[in-house]
Amino acid sequence: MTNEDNAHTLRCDDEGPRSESRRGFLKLAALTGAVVSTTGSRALANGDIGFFAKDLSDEKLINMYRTILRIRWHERTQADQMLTNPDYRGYNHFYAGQEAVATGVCAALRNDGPFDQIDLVYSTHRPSGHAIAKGVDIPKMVAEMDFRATGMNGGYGAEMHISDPSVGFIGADGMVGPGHVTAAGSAFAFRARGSDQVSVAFAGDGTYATPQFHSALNNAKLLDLPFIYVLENNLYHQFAHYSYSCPHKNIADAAAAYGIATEVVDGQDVIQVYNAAKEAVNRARSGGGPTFIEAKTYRYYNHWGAPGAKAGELGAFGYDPLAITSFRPEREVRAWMQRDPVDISRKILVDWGVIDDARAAEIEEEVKAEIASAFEWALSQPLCTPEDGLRHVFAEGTVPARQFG
Amino acid sequence: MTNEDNAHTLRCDDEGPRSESRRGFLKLAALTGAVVSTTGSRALANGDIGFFAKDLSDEKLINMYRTILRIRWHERTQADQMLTNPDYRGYNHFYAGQEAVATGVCAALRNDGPFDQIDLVYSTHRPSGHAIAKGVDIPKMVAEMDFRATGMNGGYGAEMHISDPSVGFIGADGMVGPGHVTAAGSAFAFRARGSDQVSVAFAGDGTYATPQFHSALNNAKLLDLPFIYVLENNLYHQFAHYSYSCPHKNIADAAAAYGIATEVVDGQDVIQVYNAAKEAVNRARSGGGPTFIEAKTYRYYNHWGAPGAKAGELGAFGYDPLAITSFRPEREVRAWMQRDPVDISRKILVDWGVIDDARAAEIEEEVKAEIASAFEWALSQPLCTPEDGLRHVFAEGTVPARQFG
Amino acid sequence: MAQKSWMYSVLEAVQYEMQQDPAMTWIFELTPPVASTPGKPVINLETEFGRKRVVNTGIDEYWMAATVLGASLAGSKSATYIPYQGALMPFELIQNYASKMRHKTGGVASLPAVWIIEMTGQTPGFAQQHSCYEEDSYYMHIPGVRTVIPSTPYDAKGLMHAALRSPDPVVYLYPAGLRTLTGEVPDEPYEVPLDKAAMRQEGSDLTIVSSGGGMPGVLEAAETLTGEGMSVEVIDLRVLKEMDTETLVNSVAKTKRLLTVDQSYYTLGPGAEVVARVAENVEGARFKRVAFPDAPPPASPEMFTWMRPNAEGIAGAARDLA
Amino acid sequence: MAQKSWMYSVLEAVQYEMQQDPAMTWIFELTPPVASTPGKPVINLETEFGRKRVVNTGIDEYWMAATVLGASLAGSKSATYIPYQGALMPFELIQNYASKMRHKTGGVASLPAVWIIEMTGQTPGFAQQHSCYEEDSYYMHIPGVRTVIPSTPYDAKGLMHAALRSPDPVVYLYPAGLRTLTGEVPDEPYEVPLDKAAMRQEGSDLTIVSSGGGMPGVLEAAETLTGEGMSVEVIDLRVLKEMDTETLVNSVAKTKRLLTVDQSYYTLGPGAEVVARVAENVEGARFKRVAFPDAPPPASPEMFTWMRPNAEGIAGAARDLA
Ligand SMILES: Cc1ncc(C[n+]2csc(CCOP(=O)(O)OP(=O)(O)O)c2C)c(N)n1
Ligand SMILES: Cc1ncc(C[n+]2csc(CCOP(=O)(O)OP(=O)(O)O)c2C)c(N)n1
Ligand SMILES: [Mg+2]
Ligand SMILES: [Mg+2]
Repeated sequence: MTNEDNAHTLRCDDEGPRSESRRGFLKLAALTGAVVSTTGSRALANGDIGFFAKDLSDEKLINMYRTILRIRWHERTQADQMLTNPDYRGYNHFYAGQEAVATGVCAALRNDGPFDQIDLVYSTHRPSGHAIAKGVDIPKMVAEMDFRATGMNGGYGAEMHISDPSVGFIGADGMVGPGHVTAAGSAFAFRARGSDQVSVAFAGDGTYATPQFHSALNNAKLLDLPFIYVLENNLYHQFAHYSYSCPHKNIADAAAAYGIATEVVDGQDVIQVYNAAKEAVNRARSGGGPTFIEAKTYRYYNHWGAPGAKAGELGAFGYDPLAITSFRPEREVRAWMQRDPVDISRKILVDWGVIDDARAAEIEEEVKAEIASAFEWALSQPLCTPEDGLRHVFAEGTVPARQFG
Repeated sequence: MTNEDNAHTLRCDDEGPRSESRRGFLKLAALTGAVVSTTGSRALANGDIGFFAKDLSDEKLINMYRTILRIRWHERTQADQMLTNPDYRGYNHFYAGQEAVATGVCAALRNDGPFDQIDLVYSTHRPSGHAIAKGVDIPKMVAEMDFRATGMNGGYGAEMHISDPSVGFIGADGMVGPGHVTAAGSAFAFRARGSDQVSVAFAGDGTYATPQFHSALNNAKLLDLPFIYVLENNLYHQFAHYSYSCPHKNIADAAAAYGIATEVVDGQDVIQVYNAAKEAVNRARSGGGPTFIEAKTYRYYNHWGAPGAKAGELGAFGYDPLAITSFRPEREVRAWMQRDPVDISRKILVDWGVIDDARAAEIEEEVKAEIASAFEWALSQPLCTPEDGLRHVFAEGTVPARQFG
Repeated sequence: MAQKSWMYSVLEAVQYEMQQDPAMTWIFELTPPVASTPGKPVINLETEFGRKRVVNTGIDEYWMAATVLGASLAGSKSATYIPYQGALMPFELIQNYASKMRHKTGGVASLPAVWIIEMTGQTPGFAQQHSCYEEDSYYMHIPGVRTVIPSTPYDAKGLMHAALRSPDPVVYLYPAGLRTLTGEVPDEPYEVPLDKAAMRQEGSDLTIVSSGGGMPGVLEAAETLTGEGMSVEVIDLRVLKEMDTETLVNSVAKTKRLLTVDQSYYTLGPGAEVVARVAENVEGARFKRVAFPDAPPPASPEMFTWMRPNAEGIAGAARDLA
Repeated sequence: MAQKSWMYSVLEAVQYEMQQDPAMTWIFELTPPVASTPGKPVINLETEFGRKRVVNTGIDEYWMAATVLGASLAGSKSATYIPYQGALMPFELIQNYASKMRHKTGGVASLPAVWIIEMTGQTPGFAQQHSCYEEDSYYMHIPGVRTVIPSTPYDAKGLMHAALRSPDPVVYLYPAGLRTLTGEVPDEPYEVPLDKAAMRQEGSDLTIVSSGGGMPGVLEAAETLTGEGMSVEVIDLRVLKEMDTETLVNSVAKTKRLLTVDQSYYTLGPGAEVVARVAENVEGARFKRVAFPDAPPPASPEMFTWMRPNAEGIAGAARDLA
């Protein structure tokens, strides 16, 4: 396990050749997606300080764009499977529309290396974007979501429980509540063992109302934990607008009340998200304690599955059959789709001269092919063996069958 | 039960002959115990607005003084019993030092009348002061604390569970957490049935860290409940200073973050507490939602029982045998005892010309006698019948014995 | 009398009680209090009784349960529908606070509280956290709270009326897997008692005892076994606390064979208590339990459906025992 | 080897493991990790390992349990001591999240977590919320977590070493009523296995099974009965999950008489599972359970001590059965 020694080997997640400074492009970037507002302790003397994306290599920027596309095309491909392939059994809580948040945050983290040095991510019931951004093996994730024996978790967990500690993806969580406190617990361990690792909890606006919200933030502050709470405010929990359960316009205000550093960012702009995350990671690694990032964002599909969606088209519209008493106005969905994270990230890269439109389109085709072959591989994988359900209860052995008396 | 009709019969808790205005005495009162500070939405244009005590009758003021004395002498008498009477079996979490809080708050409440019109009080593991202030029958309470069959709760509950709904005292609670959310639930019922009743939760500084703190305040705010949270900040939860579990100096700041009206008051001065409580009650009855009152106060005894106390003397000093790694400095205890709620209330009444020193002393003697006879009665009451332990599990009947096979 | 869906039957009872008692409240999180059934008016508690009495809340099941308790202590009958994902969030509140309230106050507390706690539909694929049925055991161990678990729309309505009229707090377990059942359910209010098991089929060779979501498989197995000439007695516990020992003991005194069926874990499932009570009171009987193994439910439908007790497994166990 | 108090025995194991593993953490709320025993150095984990690894926290047992889990998922062995008042506060976290973690991840999660959960001392007078012993059943029903309950200082130390070295999460129940016990406890580290019951006395007429806080009364009753000429076999469960069925079945196959003793409630107490397992496997045996009635513990010492199973009641039940 970890000890004090290796705690001091700080590895830089964005090492590699620095490209020229991109300060000249700042104005353009600001136009494409400015920070919505900032609260709490963040006070930048000028627009440059804290614009950490200025130092990113072309390679890294292109990787971020690629990650956004991977998430998007995983979603669209899976939605099409659900809508057109009667043999497909997987399901998802679609993340499309929110891609820039997972991508921007995870780009600021340490995602490979020994387990006792990488940063950890705790995800939610809507995990596919976080998982891809953290670097899980996509074909194995796709196989897991279709309950295959060779899936990332052997078919035991499926969508709401996908996990891959080898890249620091502690995993999805079907419950709303336990995860964020537990994530703070990992941060506690880092501090106790003198490691510079960081623990990140992704969470939705629905988590604000949970009692564990208080526990996580209060203790993170009291113990100054290297903990980053990324609240993706997509306005709805299930079918209810967040104003049903939260008296704040910016949920970050709730975190600021604890004396925690907060940022409210445009969750559609991966660069803004990256900047906020990088600042938070720097703070955490240097012993400066927790940060709360609220990303204003939106999901293009309904809460669960693909109702209202059409094969080959992005997004779901109209009445959600699960909603009954309330649902999202179609115009709201369309208004948000105008500020699409894929478009925004592509425009920034083109504007910054990192790629041109042709290369951008090429990359998108590469990603589509990659995802298509991931599904092809995954959907040809073997199904699980019934008796294996009795394994993995404890580290060793199996439990007895009881269903036959 | 309650219906919309009787909800509109607003009863005034302090009716009776008004004594002359006491504005002339304001300055004196301010000297004896000024508001420590105020936060949140409380903004008084001048010192008179909100000084509700100006309108109290002499009778009511004397009753408040008497209540403080009753609590004090109940505590001292019980401590002496614990220290000198080997047959005495009761125990207590002593409230001495905090009397002005319970007294000031309950003086602003409706404490008699039909159950569907009185205000409710939820208490803690330190309940005797709240119970007396809310108006429970003291001899029966004393009997309950010594496990007598004719005690207030038939000997079933004892100190940590005393309860008397007939005066709106929902009761003590041995747990730290469930009570305050449940108290907000009563407020929810009042609002739902159109009643103008108010629900009050007393709580310690220890409750801040509980997950239920968030639940209670968030939902009270969201639903604008007629709910008053009275946090008695006596600096310690068990043996730990509250700064171990709370990043705020004023815990009221945490409530203000939800947009809840807050008051921070000197908990040693019953008049200041009354003023804050009266304002909160007015707000709640008129549909203005919740209030959070933080009373700065101190307990004169250790967390539990009478270790460190001497018969016939007030307070406990020195090392608490239960504490082990931390305990309260004796100088801190003595410093707080300089601002004793009994002294402060007596001085105010004398300064205001309500009573003179002789009458004050007389009242104290009356109370001592009353408490002495309460103990005398209670300690001669019958013990419980073993088999009765099988009753009151459900509304009717008994459960079977199982301890004999 | 009409064919009614499960949810309609339940909400019909709730609607009636809320009409009778203008103080009664209802709190929900995900499941709107709305139901329809062919030929009957739609029930929508939220629109009928308004948002002061019927509240849609955030993700805080502890608060939901506490609010119902607080309302009941204030004299207002109150109920909440807690979705299965949050089934154990309010556990401590019910277990250590609400359930002891009457006893600790020496009987003076007012407690007309009903917590409807959903159990999952055990949808294959949903896995671990979204497929557990285990809460029956937890709630059943608690003294001071009546715990019931209907298995038919008729009982669902009658137990709901009884729960809402009871002065005792009631945990009303709602097996979501049975939501698709329909049945003949009277329009008028009626009560199903909070302390009686239901004899679903009489027989003399073997007693099978189950409850809630376990019943469809048991009834199917009983049909098969009856077809094979076995005389099977089937008991639906219906009430977990206080368990109707008499019905169980009388049955096994006759059949001398007891098979229990739990959709939840083997260790300390309700079947353990059934076997133990009967074993204490009937000599010379033989016993067997069918249950979900002591493992969380996995996502893979292959693993999960194999692990879940079904009619075939139940019938096999019955044949072994008889 | 020396006479050691219970708490000293436990902390000796914790101290050793914390010395071995500099990443290991300890979280406490009310009970400082301090113990002394005559002739041995005082153990104080807080001063020895510092406040980064040993944390005194606010009243939030859910957080305590979650933090231990989070630390273990991050690869750090971690333990916490949860006082009995908060025994069920973290229940949902352990039941629905931690216990399913290994299974839901297909075995990849790291889980060296130990939750020491205190059970009350059942002090007469403390009543309902402060006298419950009931958590054994709740934790025992959970799959994926090993639940143990020592009844001697020797086992307390050995089970603590085993728990801290186990890759599986462990709920370590700590019966506070036994805190006053002392015993011969080796200074060296040793393990008591996490899956074996302890045979405390061999006999052929009757088997008595209990655990934790129930053991002193059982041993006293066994002594009385032995004095009367009865040959009593006494089994201390020691491990509730996974229960050591073999030891139980072998014993009752021999004695044909089983008496279980629970300090917690009758319905679904651990004794129910013991009876059920044996009844499924041993024919022609007779069974009886002694337990706390299905009522919260009242404050009055007269009521409470009458309701709590004691040596006399146990011996009486044994005589009836034999
Ligand atoms: C404790 C608990 N209660 C209820 C649920 C059911 N549930 C699943 S997701 C969800 C909404 C979450 O909303 P939010 O946090 O905003 O995330 P989003 O779905 O918008 O990504 C709810 C209520 C749950 N999973 N856990
Ligand atoms: C859930 C829970 N955890 C722990 C305890 C043990 N406990 C009883 S009182 C107390 C301290 C409470 O402190 P505070 O709220 O400040 O009230 P005070 O004692 O100062 O009046 C604690 C930790 C408890 N009763 N409930
Ligand atoms: Mg959301
Ligand atoms: Mg305090």
